[in-house]
Amino acid sequence: MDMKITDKIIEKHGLKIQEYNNIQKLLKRDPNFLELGIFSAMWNEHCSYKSSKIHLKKLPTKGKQVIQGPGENAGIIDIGDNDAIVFKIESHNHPSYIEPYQGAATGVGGILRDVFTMGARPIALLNSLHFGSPSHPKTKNLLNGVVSGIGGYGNCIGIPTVAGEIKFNDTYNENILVNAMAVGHAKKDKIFYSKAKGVNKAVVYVGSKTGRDGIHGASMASAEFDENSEEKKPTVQVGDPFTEKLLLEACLELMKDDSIIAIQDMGAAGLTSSSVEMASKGLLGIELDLDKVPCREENMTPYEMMLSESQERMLIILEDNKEESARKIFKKWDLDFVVIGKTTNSKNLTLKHNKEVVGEIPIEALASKAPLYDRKWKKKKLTKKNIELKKFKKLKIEDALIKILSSPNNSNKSWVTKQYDQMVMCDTVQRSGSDAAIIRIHNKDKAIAVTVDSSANYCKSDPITGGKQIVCENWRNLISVGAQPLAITNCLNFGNPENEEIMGEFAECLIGIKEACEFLNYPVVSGNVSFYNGTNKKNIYPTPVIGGVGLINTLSKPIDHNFKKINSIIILIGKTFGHLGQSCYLKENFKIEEGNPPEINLINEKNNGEAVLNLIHKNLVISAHDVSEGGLIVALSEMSIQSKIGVRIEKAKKLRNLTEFFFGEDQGRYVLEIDKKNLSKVEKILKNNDIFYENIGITQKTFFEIEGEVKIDTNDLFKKNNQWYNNF
Amino acid sequence: MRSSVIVFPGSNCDRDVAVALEKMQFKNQMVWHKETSLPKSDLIVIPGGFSYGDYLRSGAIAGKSLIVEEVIKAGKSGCLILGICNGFQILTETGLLKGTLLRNKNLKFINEDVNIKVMNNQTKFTSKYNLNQILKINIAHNEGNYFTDTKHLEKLKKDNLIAFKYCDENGSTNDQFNPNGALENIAGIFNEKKNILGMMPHPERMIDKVISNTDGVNLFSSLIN
Amino acid sequence: MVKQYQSNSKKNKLKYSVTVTLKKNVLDPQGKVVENTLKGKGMNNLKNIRQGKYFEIEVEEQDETKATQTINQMCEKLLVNLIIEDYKISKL
Amino acid sequence: MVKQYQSNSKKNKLKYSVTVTLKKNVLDPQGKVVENTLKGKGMNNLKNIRQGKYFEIEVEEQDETKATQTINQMCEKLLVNLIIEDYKISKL
Ligand SMILES: Nc1ncnc2c1ncn2[C@@H]1O[C@H](COP(=O)(O)OP(=O)(O)O)[C@@H](O)[C@H]1O
Ligand SMILES: [Mg+2]
Repeated sequence: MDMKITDKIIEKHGLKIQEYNNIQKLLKRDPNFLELGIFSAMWNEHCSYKSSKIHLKKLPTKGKQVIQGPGENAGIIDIGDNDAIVFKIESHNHPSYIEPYQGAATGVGGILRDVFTMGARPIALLNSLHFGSPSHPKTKNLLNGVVSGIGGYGNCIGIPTVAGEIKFNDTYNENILVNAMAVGHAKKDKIFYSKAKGVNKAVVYVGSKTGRDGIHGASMASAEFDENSEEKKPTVQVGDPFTEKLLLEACLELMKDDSIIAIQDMGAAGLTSSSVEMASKGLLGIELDLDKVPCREENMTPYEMMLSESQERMLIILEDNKEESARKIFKKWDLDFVVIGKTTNSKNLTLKHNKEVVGEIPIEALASKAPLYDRKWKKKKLTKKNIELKKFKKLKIEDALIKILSSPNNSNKSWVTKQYDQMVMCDTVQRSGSDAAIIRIHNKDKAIAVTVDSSANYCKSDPITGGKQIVCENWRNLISVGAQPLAITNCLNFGNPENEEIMGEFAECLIGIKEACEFLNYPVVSGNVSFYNGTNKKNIYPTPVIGGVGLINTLSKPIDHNFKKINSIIILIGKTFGHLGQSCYLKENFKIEEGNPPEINLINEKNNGEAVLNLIHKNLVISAHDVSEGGLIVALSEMSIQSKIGVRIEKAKKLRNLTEFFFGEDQGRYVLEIDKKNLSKVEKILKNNDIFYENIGITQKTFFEIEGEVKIDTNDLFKKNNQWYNNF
Repeated sequence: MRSSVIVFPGSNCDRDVAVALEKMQFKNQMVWHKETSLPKSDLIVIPGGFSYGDYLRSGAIAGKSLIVEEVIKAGKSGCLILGICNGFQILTETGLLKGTLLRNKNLKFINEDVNIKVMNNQTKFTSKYNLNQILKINIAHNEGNYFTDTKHLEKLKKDNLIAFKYCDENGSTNDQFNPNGALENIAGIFNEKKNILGMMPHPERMIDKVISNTDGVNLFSSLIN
Repeated sequence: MVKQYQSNSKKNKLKYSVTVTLKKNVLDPQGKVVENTLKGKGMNNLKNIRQGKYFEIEVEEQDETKATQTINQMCEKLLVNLIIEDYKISKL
Repeated sequence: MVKQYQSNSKKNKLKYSVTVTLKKNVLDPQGKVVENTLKGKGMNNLKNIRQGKYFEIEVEEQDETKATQTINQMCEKLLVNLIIEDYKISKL
């Protein structure tokens, strides 16, 4: 009756023969086909973190502000007054490459469930998107599909999509990255976890019915693409944001009292991972009667039910005597609510079908005994090459600037962000387009700031510095809107971990992230790892994505990066050395990706950031912007473009190379717009704190001007910056 | 003044509009779609969102729900009804307002602040605005492309039943400033008796300076009188 | 036994398709964009596209007249916006 | 003369319908909600609804083989998402 398990079948399940032998040992017998499927789902990279765990453990995850670090569905931080912020980022790269609309949509749906399963009402969505070259034949279709999928889901469920990033690079031609982040608000004393407690408690299935979708999606997410990936197509899942909205409201309604012992969304590996996770955390067993699972198709097998990745489903362990009241709530929202099993003290996952036990596996074997690898890794060889400007033909500063501002990577993204509802819920203080979005806590005078960042080129050339840099840039983005950075989530998109160089990129990026997070007291509270990004042995650039959350305690005057008026003083905080290695200047103008990324000086980073925040809190800053890709001149023009207020920048006083000065990507810098009357106060504070700063010019009407070098009408800047997407 | 906000599965601007109503001193009640009678109300609001996922046609399934039968009765007997975005779509599905809202001409969801012009301020909804006043209001929809037959369009114009039109900063209504392709830039219309208003822009998103602006306030304050 | 039951149950079901199209004078923005996109892709012999909806409906009913009656009801009650749309029912 | 010309031009055009449906095991959220709504309205003999798309396409072409070829191309290039949908072309 049962299918014979051959080497081929084992391999098809993404398991190594050695791992299979391990399964036999743990079970003290051969698994049947169903059990094999369950092992394959739990032991794959996506669920077990077998290649990444030992590295992730080194990340700083604690702090006064941390309520829950990694290990739960999402991380939680304390923002005072019994308010907590719940957030996490997750990848949906492979599904989005196969079917961009549904892949991206279900990515959003999945990360939202991680947040509301903890008792939080989602209040913001963010995303980080990496596509191949704009001229690659697939890019346009992928971009269109992903953007409308993200919008389609978020808009329908009614949660504003407020920030993100979109980047293009050949390295993603065959493997795009779609990372979605969700942020929710909960009451600190009303948080829900996934740890089962007590024996004989009802295990309840709620939400949509189970279909044959995404069977083996989790293994797909852990497998490299090759020419045969077409074959994997039928595993695509379709999202239903409407049902998710009902599920969200029903869950939050049920969470008002204390009916729930544990709750867990069914994400990757659906019913399997959710039940195993709850039992494993509670050191209990769980027994499921699969005849009770609500199915969409006829004659679904236990294998299909256990491995289906149908969306919009949750598993709940209920307190005694709460079944009827809970059922009523789900009925009100037209959702399935079925008791499909109970907790046991057997410490086994026991599966029944047609009154027979069809599978029985020790929970331990699936969870804590899952494989764990300390994979070999190689240190990155850093280039010794310095960038010699002389090598390049002299480019006029004005031309180089225009080239950058009109490039796909630096063009205005409103073509994209217009497709997202950014205002629903009416608490969006700052929409996308600035350094970070700001979301008010409903009914309160405080807010959080959120942003996501990545720097694949930096990480590729020097993973440790790159790792540090993204954390710092993320931190800087929050500071620039006046928020105190609190904690991050991270999505680690890498190539094949079985390759020592790739594993080296991973290990070293994490070293960098760890160092920066520790120094800045900016702990990691949640995250996700996506390996095997690449095709046919061509791996993507290491692309860790950092999502940060900061707090704005009083919302009186939110600050953004648009210049506000003419005749203000422009101050540049931080030292400029003119570092052009791995710069946007070289990439966009000469297609050169050479040199090392700019150094990170964590001490300066911290001091400069704290000083800027201090100035903002004292109401001494009218607009602020961090200096990142493209250097000072790009930062300045971004401040001019929306406001259409120009600048007059004096030529650097000391003899400096202007190209290096204006396009260098030295870190730890900010541009501030200061009212003339406050200048002396500002300078005093900066001097007292030993902050290096320069007064570089003033704002003026109409023209974006650098003395003797550049003079462009701000309307033209705007046009150049806004044309690319519209012609795409 | 008492107001009722009808909540359908998939409504998602219900809380937003309730906040606005309460801020303007309405005594507001939320009414779940499965209810069969309406509380006494001077104003009924059908909020924005994606009722029933906007499946089939936006507003279609909600337009056939039980509570909407009550809304229709109330509307016919003169009760004030405001349909915003999905609410406008629902009102056209019920026939309380004529015409229909087709897909945006670019087939994309559009969220942005647009200028609209007050075309008639002699109504209960718009009396606090000046005629031709230009408001900056957020839109967020997939299907806001208003369409109706020529005969009805003539009637809308003749009887002054167009509430708002999309326009540029100076009030000129042209194709370039028509975000979704709506016929004659129409952003909102009244029924014949002018007790029912359907509009695509979201006035409830424009009541708070910290978030946006306060151009939506006068719509609610017109109603409270 | 089992077989007989199955064939019986099959007989009890009838399947129909319903196509819903926008009335002639109603603007079809979707169709227009699709048409332009295809023309942009070099499909020059394309004359005209109109987009509509399609439903496959199974009813538990033996009597065809009754079945089409039911389907007609579904169309008029919900599936079709008679002000702007026409529909056609066919047996599958 | 005029008549002849007209009939000629008519001959030059062919009209097809394309129905696009979701593949068998793919979730159809729309269909499901529509189905539940109709059942809620008392249509108890309704067994199942799946929703799809419908296109009416006119091409300027005399040769039927060529015409269906073109339409096939349109489907694969734009109208149909082959990963989750199937389609069928019929002559009208
Ligand atoms: N890069 C990372 N940094 C920190 N925590 C991580 C990282 N990757 C995964 N985690 C944590 O590991 C746990 C399992 O993650 P995941 O399998 O993605 O959860 P889920 O099943 O809810 O989608 C979560 O608590 C997550 O926050
Ligand atoms: Mg989860």
